[in-house]
Amino acid sequence: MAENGWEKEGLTKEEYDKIVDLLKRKPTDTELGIFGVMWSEHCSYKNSKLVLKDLPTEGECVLQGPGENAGIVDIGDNQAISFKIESHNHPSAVEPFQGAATGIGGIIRDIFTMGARPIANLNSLRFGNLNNKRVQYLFKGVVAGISSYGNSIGIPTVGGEIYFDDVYEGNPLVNVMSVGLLDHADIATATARGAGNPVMVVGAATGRDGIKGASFASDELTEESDEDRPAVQVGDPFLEKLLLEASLELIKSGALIGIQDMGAAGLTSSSAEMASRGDSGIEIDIAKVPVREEDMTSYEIMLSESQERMLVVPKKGKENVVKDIFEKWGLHAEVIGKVTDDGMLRILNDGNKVAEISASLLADEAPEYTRETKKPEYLRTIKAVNREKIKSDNFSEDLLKLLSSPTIASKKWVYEQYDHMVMTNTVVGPGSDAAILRIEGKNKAIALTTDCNGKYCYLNPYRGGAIAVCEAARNIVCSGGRPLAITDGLNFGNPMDPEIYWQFKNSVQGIIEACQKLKTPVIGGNVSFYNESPKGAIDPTPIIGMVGLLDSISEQVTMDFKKEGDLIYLVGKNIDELGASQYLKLKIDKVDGIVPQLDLDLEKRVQKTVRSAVKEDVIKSAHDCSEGGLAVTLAESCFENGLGINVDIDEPISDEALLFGESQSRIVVSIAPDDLHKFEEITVSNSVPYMKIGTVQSREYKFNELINLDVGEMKSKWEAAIEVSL
Amino acid sequence: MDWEVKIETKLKDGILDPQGKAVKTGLKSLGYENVDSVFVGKYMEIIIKDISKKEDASEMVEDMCKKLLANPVIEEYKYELNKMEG
Amino acid sequence: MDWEVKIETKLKDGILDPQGKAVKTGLKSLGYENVDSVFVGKYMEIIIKDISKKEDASEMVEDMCKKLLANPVIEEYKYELNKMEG
Amino acid sequence: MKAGVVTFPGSNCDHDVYNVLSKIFSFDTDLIWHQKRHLNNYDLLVLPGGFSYGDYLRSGAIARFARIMDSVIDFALAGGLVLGICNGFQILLESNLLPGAMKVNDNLKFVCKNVSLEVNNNKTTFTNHYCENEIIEMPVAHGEGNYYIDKKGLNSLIDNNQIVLRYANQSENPNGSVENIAGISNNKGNILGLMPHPERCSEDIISPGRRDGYRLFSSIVANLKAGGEQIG
Ligand SMILES: Nc1ncnc2c1ncn2[C@@H]1O[C@H](COP(=O)(O)OP(=O)(O)O)[C@@H](O)[C@H]1O
Ligand SMILES: [Mg+2]
Repeated sequence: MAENGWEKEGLTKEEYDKIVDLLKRKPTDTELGIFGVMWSEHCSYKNSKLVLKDLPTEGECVLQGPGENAGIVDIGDNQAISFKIESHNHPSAVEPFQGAATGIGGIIRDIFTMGARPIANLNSLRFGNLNNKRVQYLFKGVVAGISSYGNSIGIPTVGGEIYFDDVYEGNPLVNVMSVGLLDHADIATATARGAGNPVMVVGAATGRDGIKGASFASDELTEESDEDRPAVQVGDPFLEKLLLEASLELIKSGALIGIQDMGAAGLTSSSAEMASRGDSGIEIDIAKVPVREEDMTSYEIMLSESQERMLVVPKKGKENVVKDIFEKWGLHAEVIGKVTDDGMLRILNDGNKVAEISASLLADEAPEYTRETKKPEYLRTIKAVNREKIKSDNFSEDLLKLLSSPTIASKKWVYEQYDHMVMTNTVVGPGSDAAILRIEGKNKAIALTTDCNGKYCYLNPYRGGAIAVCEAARNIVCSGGRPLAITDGLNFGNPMDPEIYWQFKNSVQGIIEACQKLKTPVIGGNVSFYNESPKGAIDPTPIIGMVGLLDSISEQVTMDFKKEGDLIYLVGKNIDELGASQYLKLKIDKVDGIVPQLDLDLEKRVQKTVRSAVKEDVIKSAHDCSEGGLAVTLAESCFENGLGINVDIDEPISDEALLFGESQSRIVVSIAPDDLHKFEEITVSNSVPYMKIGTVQSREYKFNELINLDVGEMKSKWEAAIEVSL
Repeated sequence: MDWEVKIETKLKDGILDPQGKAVKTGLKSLGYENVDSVFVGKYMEIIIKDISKKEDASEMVEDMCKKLLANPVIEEYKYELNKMEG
Repeated sequence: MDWEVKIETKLKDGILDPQGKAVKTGLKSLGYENVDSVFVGKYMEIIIKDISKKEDASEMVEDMCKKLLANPVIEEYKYELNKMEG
Repeated sequence: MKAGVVTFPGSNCDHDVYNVLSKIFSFDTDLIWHQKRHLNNYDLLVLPGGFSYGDYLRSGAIARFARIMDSVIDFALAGGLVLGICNGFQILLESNLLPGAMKVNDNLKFVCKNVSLEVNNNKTTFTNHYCENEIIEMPVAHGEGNYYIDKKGLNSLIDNNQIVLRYANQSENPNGSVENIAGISNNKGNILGLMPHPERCSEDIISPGRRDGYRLFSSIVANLKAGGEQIG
């Protein structure tokens, strides 16, 4: 073996020594490659495990927490929802179309291997400034990739979010969440059990593509990353659609012990993980693996990340059941080995042993590091923004500018490229606070959202993490749902940097705190480190994907005002704060200052109030305040039906903060005049601050004496903004 | 001088070509058993005006291919450049 | 005998080519002012095995193009057939 | 009433239309696997939306040669009712059961949204629950819906009143199709191909207030119940 062979595999000298120590001998090349990917950050979570341990993962509704391909929550009637979020940042930075497309492919496989039929996808994206040509290329490519793969496979893309900020210029974020529906009886696991049971590989043939993608994801992007060709894969949504149907049919057949998709680190991680979960061993002969290219080495076959493949362990004697089902869908299934009882992952090449490692050693014994933390320097200098610098003399113009800033502007240009209606369950598609899907044949529905404001997390990681959870829950509540559980997509820079690790730890702490308060456990997630480019690290971006339940579809609420004369209320309170707001970005081209306060008790009461009002059927629209503040929230509620507002608020805070401050825990609702007393009773009984702020009127947007605009004009600016910048 | 350029792009070796695979399956199911492999790429015809030297035209085409017409991360390209008849 | 076939398809003359139009706009915006027209079609490479006579291979390719590879309502095709070495 | 929905590998609206036919209109409905050779007796065949064979090469091109298609073509030529939605429409074009061809959308982008349509011919089996020239709304979701036909073909479509649905105007046209064409029938009127998705707007819950797709299916049902050949 070459000197320093471990470096090539992304391992440190210490890790190499540990391997020699555990094996009690030197590893072969293939074995070292296997350790390299299995102990990579992407597969082993070696730098994050100890921090993630504290996430609350239990709750009444949780049927499957972290540890499997995806978590599962109960939604009653013996039905359940499986969901998870996954990042595909680095592949998308190099090849946006295929990077994003294969990201969708990967997360969908995670869902259907749980036995669930994927019924919706969401995508959470971050790009640099849209004026930059390369950013435009990345943005268009990513959207086209998601559109191409998601539409073709026939799963609606129903929601998501997009932010544009310089910090993501060299390292965009592409996180995709998939959501599936299943019956309790069909829950499948990725476990290999029962010595003698066959191990089969199904789906695509194995090629040289994507070799070592897992280690690629665990590295910083450099100028040379464009040269990382082998790590780029082309997805085949058509094949995946067949794989999906065949796999679900197989799971229903009863012939199955376990099933696992081959994602990062392909055959290596799938076999080691399946064996380790079942306290078993697996022996495979790679000469039996169908390949696409000639002369592939055992190293290449074990580490290939060719897409659209799965590892399947059926009951002995049921090999033909598997073959027949896959045959029907035009796919191949091949026996490549068997389950053993010695706990070893044994790799043969045409009968000759090339690797033999304890499966649990690979899957569970990876090193765990507590990284050094240090409070970032930049946080020491953060102070309240100088109000004098950001005084405005034309609020109408400010509002129009905010509405046409890409981060706040309508994302229609994006989501009209996504089929958000296929499967005919989409009750509320993209464009609202949370998407709503009916559960076919039942009266209930689910609500889905993703949220995270990276700037908040940069300026205050702890509070930013907590706010992401609260906002997600608020979006679910605004749509009429009850928050159930979350999945987290944690995107950060290099964990070896103590300041980054501090951001990471604190963000997670914030998430933990909020999840405990709101009783929304974490049922799975993803960590993506090393999101850096030569210009530096991204903002810490812990994206929260949340699923909520509507007991009855009739409880659904949308954000748009419905009728002239309806009363507009604000639940929650306005605070004199402008820190971290998009308004600052507009005025001083920098998001700075003190992140909005968060009072988790108040947050909880605000949400509870709106939920009770929904239950009592007094709410006609609900929309939470987020980027752009109250003025933007009200505008967004006007657009769908082309209605206007007459709002008059007397608050002892600055006009700027009243209009554009991003105070948390605020929800704007509209109600019919007749329901006034009923509504106020509910707010009072929940002892929540609230105020009547105005009425819905036609076309004209009037906010105090500060803003007076035509809704049509506002809407067309808001709708066109993204397309205009391209 | 005007030039006619014909450009062919295809996926680099080793990169999965789902289109080619599907077309191959299609041809086989139509009974063309002798078909052994299929690759699908793009074909482009471009007419370029008013460039006097072939080298200049050629350099321009190289440039266009790299920048826009092919995706250098996954595709390779070939082209043919011909002077157009008056 | 094995054969390598290279096929090019494109939209017939007079049929508006949305891809060509987009590529042309793209090239112009990159500053390639001399670009006069662009057509975008498909390029395919097919390997056919075990056919002894060129005419037979050629007939087969004609057939495949008409039936599947090109849509005769809107597309035209051209191909080149070469014997493969060893 | 018996209906068959053909499932090709890559079809993805097959269940959507199956649900509408069987649950809302009480059709005795089969999903027909593409590898079958023979058809049972059906009153209606549907070629559903989706990406058959990935829509690689050209949409509908490979599906046209699926084993079941010979029977579908026989059924159609014998006057059986055939409805092709989106990808199904593309397959009908590739099979020459309907004239013309499909190109990629003008702006090269996939488009999913509601569009306004004008019912250009309400005398077909598929459309006689609409009023003449009524403006209706249906979702579209496609990347290749840019219908093309040459001048001669177009004139013949017009002369025979085969243009059944049009995008209501140029700005509603999502793909650049000739004459804003959204759906056409054959001369006999027993085959309809359309890009919009009637199955996505047949239920109140997912399409509040506007169930304009419902009436396309209810037209078919009424005609079948009335019996006989209701050919416009
Ligand atoms: N990438 C995307 N894909 C699909 N829908 C999106 C995407 N980005 C934004 N949307 C939709 O646009 C709407 C507004 O998004 P956002 O401003 O993030 O909402 P909020 O602030 O309420 O969380 C949401 O309905 C969201 O689902
Ligand atoms: Mg919201």
